[in-house]
Amino acid sequence: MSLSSIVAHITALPVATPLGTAAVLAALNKFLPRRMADTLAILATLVTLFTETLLLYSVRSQPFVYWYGGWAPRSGAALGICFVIDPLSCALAMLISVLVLVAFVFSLRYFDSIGTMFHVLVLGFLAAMSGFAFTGDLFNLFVFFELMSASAFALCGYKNEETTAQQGALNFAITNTIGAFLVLCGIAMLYSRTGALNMAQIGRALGQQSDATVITAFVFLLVGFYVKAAIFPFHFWLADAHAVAPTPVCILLSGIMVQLGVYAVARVYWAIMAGPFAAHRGALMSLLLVIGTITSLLGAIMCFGQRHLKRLLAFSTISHTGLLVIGFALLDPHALSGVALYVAGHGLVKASLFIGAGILLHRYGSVDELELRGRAQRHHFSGIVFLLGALGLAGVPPNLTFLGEHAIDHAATLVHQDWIPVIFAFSGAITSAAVLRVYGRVYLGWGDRESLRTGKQIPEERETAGPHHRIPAVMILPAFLMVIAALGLTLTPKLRRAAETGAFTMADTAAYQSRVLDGAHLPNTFAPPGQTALTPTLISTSCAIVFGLLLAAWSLSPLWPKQDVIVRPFKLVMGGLRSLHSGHVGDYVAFLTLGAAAIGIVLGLLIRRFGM
Amino acid sequence: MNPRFRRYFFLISVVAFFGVFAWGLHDLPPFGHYRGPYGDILNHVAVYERHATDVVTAVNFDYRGFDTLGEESILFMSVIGTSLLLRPQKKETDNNDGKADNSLQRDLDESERRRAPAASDAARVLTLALVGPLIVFGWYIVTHGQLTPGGGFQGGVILATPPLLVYLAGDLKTFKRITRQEWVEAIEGAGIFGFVLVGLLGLFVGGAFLQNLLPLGQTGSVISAGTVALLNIATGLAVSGGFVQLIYVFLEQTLEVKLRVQGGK
Amino acid sequence: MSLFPYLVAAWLFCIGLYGVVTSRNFIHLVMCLAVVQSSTYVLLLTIGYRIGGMPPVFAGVPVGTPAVDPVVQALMLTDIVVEATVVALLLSLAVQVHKGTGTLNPDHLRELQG
Amino acid sequence: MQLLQMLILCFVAIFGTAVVLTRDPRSQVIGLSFFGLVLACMFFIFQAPDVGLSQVVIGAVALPLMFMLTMARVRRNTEEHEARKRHEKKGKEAA
Repeated sequence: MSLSSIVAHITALPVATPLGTAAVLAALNKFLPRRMADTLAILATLVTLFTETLLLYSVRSQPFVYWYGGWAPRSGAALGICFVIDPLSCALAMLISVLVLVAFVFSLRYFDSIGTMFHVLVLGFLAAMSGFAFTGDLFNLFVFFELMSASAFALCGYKNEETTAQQGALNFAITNTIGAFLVLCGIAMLYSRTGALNMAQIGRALGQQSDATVITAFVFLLVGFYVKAAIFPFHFWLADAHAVAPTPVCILLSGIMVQLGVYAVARVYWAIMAGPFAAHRGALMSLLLVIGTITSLLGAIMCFGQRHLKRLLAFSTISHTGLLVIGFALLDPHALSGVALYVAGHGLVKASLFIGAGILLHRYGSVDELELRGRAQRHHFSGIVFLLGALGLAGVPPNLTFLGEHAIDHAATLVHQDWIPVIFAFSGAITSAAVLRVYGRVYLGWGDRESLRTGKQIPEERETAGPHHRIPAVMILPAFLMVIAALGLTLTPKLRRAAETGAFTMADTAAYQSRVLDGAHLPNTFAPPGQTALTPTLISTSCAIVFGLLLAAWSLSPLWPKQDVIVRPFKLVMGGLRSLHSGHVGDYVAFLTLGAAAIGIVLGLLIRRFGM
Repeated sequence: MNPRFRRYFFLISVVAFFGVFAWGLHDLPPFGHYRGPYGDILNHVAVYERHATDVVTAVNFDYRGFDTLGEESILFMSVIGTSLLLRPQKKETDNNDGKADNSLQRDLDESERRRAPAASDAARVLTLALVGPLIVFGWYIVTHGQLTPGGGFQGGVILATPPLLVYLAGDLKTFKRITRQEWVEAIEGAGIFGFVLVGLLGLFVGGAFLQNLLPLGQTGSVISAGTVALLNIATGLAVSGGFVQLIYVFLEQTLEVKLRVQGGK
Repeated sequence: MSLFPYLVAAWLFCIGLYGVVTSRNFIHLVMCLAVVQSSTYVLLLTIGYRIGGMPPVFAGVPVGTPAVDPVVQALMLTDIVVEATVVALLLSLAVQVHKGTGTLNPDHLRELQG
Repeated sequence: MQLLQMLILCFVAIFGTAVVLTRDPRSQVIGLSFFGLVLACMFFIFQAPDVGLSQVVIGAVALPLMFMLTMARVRRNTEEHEARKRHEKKGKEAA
């Protein structure tokens, strides 16, 4: 027996282990001491991570398909549910496990003991995200989507003393539930057309036909998943939810859950829609490029206008997810490999930045930039997280984000979209400027207390118990390890190559379909070798960090215009953007409806009327 | 946005959205002409392969059993989530000392007592008499899932109703005793764990997670369809535990005073 | 005529959304979400229906008799569970919001603006 | 047969609309439980007894129950707020 045939047997473990452990923890809720629950939860996460590492190792040359209940397809028709294990899904699942591990380690010092419920929910979240990454069945994707939502809603409202947390969670829950219904409608339409739920089978049954049903179904799936990914105009819930969730939950929401929405659309596109949209790539590409660009710019501008640290980071997540959509919009495997690298780099960096915010909350009882001014002057050590994080957000080499951006830039020049590096530079500059400004004000005591009255001030209570005069190692260490990993992984040889292999394998629709439906043993698809110029990306990222530094310095200097003398148009724009983010769930749902309708109409018109 | 503007803004959007939806629907196969193949294949093979006469149950617990594991986990997570969200806040538990608060408490108890009339004896007897049949019926639905409509989920919900009846009969003490959190949580966890365990046994015995590992039995008998029956029972446990806890958590919200007073004596 | 059942699904989706957007009470809003969800029931049920088909239960009926699609019914069972759980979570969040602010009207909650 | 199906679909549409347009949650929850029953009928008419059974136990019983309990809790909250206010007043007067 070869290694891969042994490893195939453990495919179910990334879902079964966390769920089984969660069940045990819930059943023994009242009897288990806190430390025991911590240990069990961390052990389960480690087992999951180890399994996924083995899986990744075994698919380095050839992906495999795992059928639950042993129901292999018959003459091209799937009867059961399958997991498709390929390099990219394994790597994604590993990233998920790593972040969950970090969340558990961080929460070792978490406040009031409420039994094991926190652990149970996070383990459920882990199982949902792993299943979401692996599954090859459209309805199963929906089930894990909902499982992810159910755990995330509860985790988000964890601090039930704070009314803002409850409101944020409520907005999150309502918009995401409507997104889930849209996904389900899309699935129903595809099922009615093809009589299949397996993605490969749907893709094969659709072939090249792209009629109204297929387009609408794809629009519904896209919108549903992009609600989760917080893409404009569906992004409103994210800042509300992330600003108020407990820090370990923020790590998971911002670090990986949001990006899974982008992943789901990419998976659906390459497994199902690559055929129907083969003749209409131009239409889809222009639509998604526009959406991604708006999201990215909007997120960056809103990010800079915040004083609440977690809300600031949340808007930065929106901005970077927009960049991911731009990468995906190129519909090219090179760009997809870039997106994968960018997800990893951003996940690690953003998680450590949230930990940085959590440390400030632990140490000084606040995450308000102005209140914190100069208070951390003697703790430069933890400030390094913010510095390195800002470099990561700007994509400065040797960060993983730099590698990702490079691959995306390369793909962009192939299709003559040369403006994309500019967007990357802009978003990188603004978001890193915001983080650098926080560093300058909090750790160096620069700037004054008055210059940033605009942002929302949300009271936030301490989350941690115990002595507050020092920072526990379980908080600071993971943050450092992650920012260093984001730097160090870039230096591992062949990482770029491995990502390309993963992306080309995922994007090889025909091979995917025959692997799943015909049981064919096909090796990974390898990218054609070739060197690409680093120059555009180097220029873009150095612009980003230089402008970021300048902007941060300017905003902390006395030269920064006071609120009342800000130029009128800018004030109007900012005011308008702010009032859009009203915190009113009715507005959010109205925008969701408008967005879904607009995307449907634009895509339909582009394809039907203009023949793109 | 003010409410008026929001309404008009939404109405315009939703008309467009309806248009997109309808445009997508008009290309669907006409109503009443299901074309298959997924459902038709299963309708043909499920009875022979699984010895289950209810194909829906065979799909839920065998062909697409993994979905059901996810579905039960959704229920499980949201029950845990609900009890997490509705756990007593600090300020609610802290205000029991001090004279003023005590008289406040008395006031609240008084209004509570005025609102909830005691159940009459006849109503109590009738309600409690339903408990036994309901348990039998719920169990029947759970165990006959593979034969007739119904199964672990529907039966599980029915099995969750007797504690509610006990409460309706006005017997708070018994209600509290049979809905002890430890037990309810244990039943719920056992259900989910049982599901995972059956799946893992399938992995070790049969070769794939959730693979059938029992003899299929005689088509049409209660003990048939292999693991389907086991998974039905596990689901029944998880669902009944989950719903009892859900009802308990919500009831507790309205009855905080009552339970606190009775528990204190 | 063959489009009518599907349009009912689309109608329920839209009217439910209307309720969600214009709602002045979170409990009302959650019930409107339940209506949106019922649209998915109608859609799933009608796409799997076959005129003259019997239920996919072959107790006392020979296999091979035309029957409606069992798969959509399995999906709907999942869908119903999802509904119950989402409603439970949303209601508990609404209760907490009311505990903290004393109101259930989204128009009165403006702490998250900007 | 066809007619019956169209009829029940019309009912579903009408009841759904009514549930949305009823603004008072207390009457709405009754509407919702009727809507649940109509949906269950629809499932039986469309040959889905399994789903119909679940819908009866969930849509017509469990959901309305949760809604009613929530509303009872909300009412209690309001009373508690008012009682607390009255007490503060009394305390001030006594002082």
